[in-house]
Amino acid sequence: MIAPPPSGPVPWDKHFAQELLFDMLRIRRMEEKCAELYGAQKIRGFLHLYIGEEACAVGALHALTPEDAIVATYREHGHALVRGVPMNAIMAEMFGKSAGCSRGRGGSMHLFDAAARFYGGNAIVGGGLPLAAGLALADRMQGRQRVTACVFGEGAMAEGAFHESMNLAALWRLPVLFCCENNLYAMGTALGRSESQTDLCAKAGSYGVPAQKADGMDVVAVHEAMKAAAHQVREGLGPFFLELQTYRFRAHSMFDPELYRDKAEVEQWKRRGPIHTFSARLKAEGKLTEGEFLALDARANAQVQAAVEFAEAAAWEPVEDLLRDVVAPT
Amino acid sequence: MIAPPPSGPVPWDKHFAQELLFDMLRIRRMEEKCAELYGAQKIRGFLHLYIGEEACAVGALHALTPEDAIVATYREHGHALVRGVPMNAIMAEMFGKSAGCSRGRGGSMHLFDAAARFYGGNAIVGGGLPLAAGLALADRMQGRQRVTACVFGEGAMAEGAFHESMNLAALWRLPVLFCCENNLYAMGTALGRSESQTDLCAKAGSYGVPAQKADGMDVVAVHEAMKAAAHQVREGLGPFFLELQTYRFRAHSMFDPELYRDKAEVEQWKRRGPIHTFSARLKAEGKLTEGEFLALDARANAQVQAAVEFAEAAAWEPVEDLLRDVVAPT
Amino acid sequence: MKTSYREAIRQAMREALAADARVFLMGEDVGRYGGTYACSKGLLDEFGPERIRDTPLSELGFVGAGIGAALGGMRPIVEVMTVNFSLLALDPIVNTAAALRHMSGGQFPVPLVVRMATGAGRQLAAQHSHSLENWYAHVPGIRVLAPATVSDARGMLAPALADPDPVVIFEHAQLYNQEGELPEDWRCDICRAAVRREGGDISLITYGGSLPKTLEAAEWLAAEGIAAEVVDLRVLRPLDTATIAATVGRTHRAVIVDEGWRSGSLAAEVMARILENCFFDLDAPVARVCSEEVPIPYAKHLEEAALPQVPKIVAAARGVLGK
Amino acid sequence: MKTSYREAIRQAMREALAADARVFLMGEDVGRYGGTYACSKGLLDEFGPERIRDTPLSELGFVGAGIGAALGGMRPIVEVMTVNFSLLALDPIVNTAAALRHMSGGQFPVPLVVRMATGAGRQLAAQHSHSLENWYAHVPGIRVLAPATVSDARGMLAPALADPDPVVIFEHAQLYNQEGELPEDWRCDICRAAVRREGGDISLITYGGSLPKTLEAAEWLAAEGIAAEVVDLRVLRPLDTATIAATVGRTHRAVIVDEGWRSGSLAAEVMARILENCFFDLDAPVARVCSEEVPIPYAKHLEEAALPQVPKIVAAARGVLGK
Ligand SMILES: Cc1ncc(C[n+]2csc(CCOP(=O)(O)OP(=O)(O)O)c2C)c(N)n1
Ligand SMILES: Cc1ncc(C[n+]2csc(CCOP(=O)(O)OP(=O)(O)O)c2C)c(N)n1
Ligand SMILES: [Mg+2]
Ligand SMILES: [Mg+2]
Repeated sequence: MIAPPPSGPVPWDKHFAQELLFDMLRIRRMEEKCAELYGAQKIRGFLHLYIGEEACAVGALHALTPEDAIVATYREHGHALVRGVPMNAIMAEMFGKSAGCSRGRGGSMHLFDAAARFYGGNAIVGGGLPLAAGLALADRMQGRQRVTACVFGEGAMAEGAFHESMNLAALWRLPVLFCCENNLYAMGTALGRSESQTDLCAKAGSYGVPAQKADGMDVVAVHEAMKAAAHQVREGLGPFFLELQTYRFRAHSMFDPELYRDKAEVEQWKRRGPIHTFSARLKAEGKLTEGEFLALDARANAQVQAAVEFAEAAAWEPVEDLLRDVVAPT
Repeated sequence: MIAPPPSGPVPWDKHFAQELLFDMLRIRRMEEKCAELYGAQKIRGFLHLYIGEEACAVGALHALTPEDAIVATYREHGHALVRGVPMNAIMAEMFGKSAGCSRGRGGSMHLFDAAARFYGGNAIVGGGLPLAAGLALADRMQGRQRVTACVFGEGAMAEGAFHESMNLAALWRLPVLFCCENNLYAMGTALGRSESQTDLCAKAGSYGVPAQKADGMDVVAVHEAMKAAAHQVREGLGPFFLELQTYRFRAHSMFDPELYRDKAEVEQWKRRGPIHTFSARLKAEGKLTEGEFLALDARANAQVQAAVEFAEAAAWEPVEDLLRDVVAPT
Repeated sequence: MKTSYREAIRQAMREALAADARVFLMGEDVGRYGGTYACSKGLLDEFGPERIRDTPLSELGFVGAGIGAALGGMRPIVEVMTVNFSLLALDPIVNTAAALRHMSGGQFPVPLVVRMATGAGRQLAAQHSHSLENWYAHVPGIRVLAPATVSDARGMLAPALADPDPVVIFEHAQLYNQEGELPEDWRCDICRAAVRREGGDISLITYGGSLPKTLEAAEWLAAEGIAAEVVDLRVLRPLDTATIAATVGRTHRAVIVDEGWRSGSLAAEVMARILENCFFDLDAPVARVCSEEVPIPYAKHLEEAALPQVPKIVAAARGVLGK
Repeated sequence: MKTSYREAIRQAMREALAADARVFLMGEDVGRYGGTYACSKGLLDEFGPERIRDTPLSELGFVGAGIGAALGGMRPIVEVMTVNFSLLALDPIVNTAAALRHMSGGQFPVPLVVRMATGAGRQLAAQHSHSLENWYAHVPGIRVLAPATVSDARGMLAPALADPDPVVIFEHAQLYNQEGELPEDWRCDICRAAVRREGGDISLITYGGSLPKTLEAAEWLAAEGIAAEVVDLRVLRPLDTATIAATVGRTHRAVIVDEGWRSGSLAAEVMARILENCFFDLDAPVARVCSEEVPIPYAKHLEEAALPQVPKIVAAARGVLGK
């Protein structure tokens, strides 16, 4: 029942297409390194890899403007990166260094960047949803034509926070783009064992929120859908719900023994992998050569290498500063 | 836009029809007395009158069996009464006496009766919904063919508790009959200002829960709808959502200045009053004479009078027993 | 000028709304209904439905939205009808509002004000009578205020809105009808406790709805020749330990009066601070008068028995004084 | 027999499930995933999906459903992944489970067991590292347990299930991997604190995840010739005041160790009880070692600095002893 790999023409110029491919590679390579660093105990705590889902963040966030806001979850490395949070600052954060984008306070689950309007990094499932409604309310009340994109997993949709936030956003016609990354599992719980209604767009419809699904393994589909959705939201037509159908290739976190799904299922989804399918399409269209691919990949790896070196060399926050930033300094 | 008063034939024998009429009268007379007693400071705290909505409790609860369970709200005098909680015990509760159905601990908002499987009396909006799912789960796990009826207002549907409970009940096919008394207002908030989707049955549908609306001012419509719904739930077809469209004639509570609705609107709805419209229909069909009506009303009033006397005469709980029933005695 | 506590709150909100376009009020029935406790009556007409914003019954949702709006540059006043319902909104308050500045390395302060009614005494029974002030006072990253006087009701909102961090204001439901003299200068220092009555024999330390009872107890004690000093904590987080230590340093004896349930109460924290800071000043064990450990019952005589009352405070003071 | 804390919990659950058809386990990922902390691994195969019931992400809903199921005659064990997420379920726990017996005049006891992980120490940062035990211990109508040993992990569940009232069990996330000797008789009296080490110079009073640290501190102190008595509170509500008073009566000095944030901590309550009951026994102010008042940071060195640690406990004890 798993669809064939994404295929078909890419409606973008070579430059833009390669930019998106490069972002997917940056995420992939960074996270592969993170997994390694976790093994080496350089990174600790919970680490939730996004590997396999890169097309979602890359396709979606490239459809936004710098004035827009992003609210994400604990599986947000990719979103932070695409949004322009420097890889050095992300890596330093995972190392717990003060050069980290959250000064070492947050770690993998709590990446933040005010300049990028990147509002985290929420580790309470569903926690970002009301926040996004509020950010959008602030924009509306201040007459700013901005979009707040709220990224969350399909598991979050069972939470009361989803219900209350969808209703508020729809009732007040707030410019929120609800962006559900449906990777079919919430930890070990398959969608059908968490939702009585597994058509997620139908759920959104019950708030009167227009909804659409897109193939989350296809960066083209994601980007086009997100562009249209963001346009509508920006024009003041109220919130929009976008379901990105995707799959995580790795375990939920580094502690997950993956008892709940078949290896075969994972392998099948890997055939739909966003990086190799997109590369193949670009090559087929002459928008990418193998040499270019290797160069992009090398650049991504070089960034990762540099980020690791940066993080290694970065200073630890002095212990005396433990209580810094609990409240404003007096 | 308000529909014409309920009319048409009553498909019941005279005896049953008069029984339901009598129950509506008992609620009405009891509550009118409660309002008076509130003025006299015999009853204190919050008092939420059900006047105008009697057809809902009466029609619905007569469709259940003694083995079924009821979970209600703070506006539950009527449900308690119809369910068989003695009026004396209800009145004593409102007086705060130890002969009260909750030993004076609960008051108007917290009527309980284990024998009647009447689980309150919840004053947290939406608080009863997960409870009902759990009661139904217990029945299912113990192989009992019972229905748990959960009564709540339309205002509760915006709460996360509604969302989570509907999903749980549907996902697990629990025998819960969700019974929404849509009286158009939650305190001062009209439905359209609290829900982006005001078709409540459509909301229920998004959980895959079958739903139906009925005229909550018409005891016949309520009863027939509830009977069908309860049958389906009892047969193991999973939860059901019933919307009873009704109206409260009085203020939300005794503190409400009613700034949010027109007197004219209230007057129009009063024309749809469940007691006089039902009486008129019965009379038209020869199932009720004016004399019979007066006799029923007199009996209801006599019950109320007796209940007040009982409550007046009842003893106060000794102050030394303050800490009784916090936990099991050791 | 004589004013009610409710009116003082309304004036404070009106002033804030008029002074700063970023300020808005949001909550259940704050608009057309006029507020459950009528605090916002009239404000809808004056400021319109965008700024006096009725919400659906969605405590988690609209408190969370308040946090988002604060992040987006607004200065929301979010009214949660009562602390009882705030149980539904604790996740955003604790996990987001209180933690975000720190968790983001200082990038995202949350200038949010949450107002809620608290306390018992109106026969509203077990689900409407909580005093959970100590829960909130336990949480780093927020400031917790409890106006007990008309003046503080008037004066606390402005500095709370000026605070770049989340502030939770507890208004005791029993105080709304209280009338009092509103001084010319009602400005309030939201860092300091206030000594409401001076006296050298014993310190009675309290806050919120228990202040009037404690002041009355001090009167009773005065009639017995006992000079009680009454301290209104007023700022429940961060606690003003200096003022607590100073009064105990003067009187050497103390009773804490707190409507919270006894175990795990704010009174316990005050006692712990006295034990830490004033052990050698103490002439006697410190006593506390708290609520009995029972979900507050409806019946008037039971409810009264469950709560701190003047005679209990007087008796506790006598006990501490060995009388 | 050597067992891990995790295995002890699993055994206790398996035994309860086998012994009583009314018992079932419900929570997020308790089934196919095997439990976030692997406590329920294998139980799904043994007892099937009706009794090892995976829930959607709906803390409020499934905790509330647990209450309903308890009322309906079942004996649910509801697992909330961690205390952090229990913020979403406080309304049903406090407003219904804890209050229902009283509010209904004794008609509706709620025989529910809620298990949750608590505490920091694994670099999980501000939203996954709370210790809110004192919030729960503040609430009348529930019993609060904190197993700190393999034996208590094994022994507390059965009496908790036998309790006709709601019981909340806090399992410290740092303890799951702890190995220990499981005694033949692991039965546990869920009314009493336990003295884990005897000593006459000072009482170190603690619970949960801080017990191992406190025992280690006692070792250090022993090396300095100081005999510390270590009390494991174990039952956080109702607190066993008698055991607290007895140890302080013996040693005249105390340090409380509690991973909760300092202000409003359970440590404060213990101090208040000591002040109320043992004032004249005390030779020195009581000290407490708690978490710093900060949302727990991710970086290891910062997290460690935020939490109670052996050297801090030792230093506090020395301070109380004037050394
Ligand atoms: C309120 C809450 N409950 C439980 C958890 C534990 N938890 C973390 S991630 C997760 C699964 C979430 O699944 P989904 O929303 O689908 O996102 P995904 O991880 O698949 O990206 C769970 C249960 C949590 N962090 N917050
Ligand atoms: C969680 C919660 N929020 C707010 C309140 C205050 N309140 C009590 S009744 C009510 C209105 C509820 O409306 P609805 O559900 O439509 O029931 P109705 O009163 O109309 O019968 C409100 C807001 C409450 N009791 N609980
Ligand atoms: Mg998922
Ligand atoms: Mg209503």
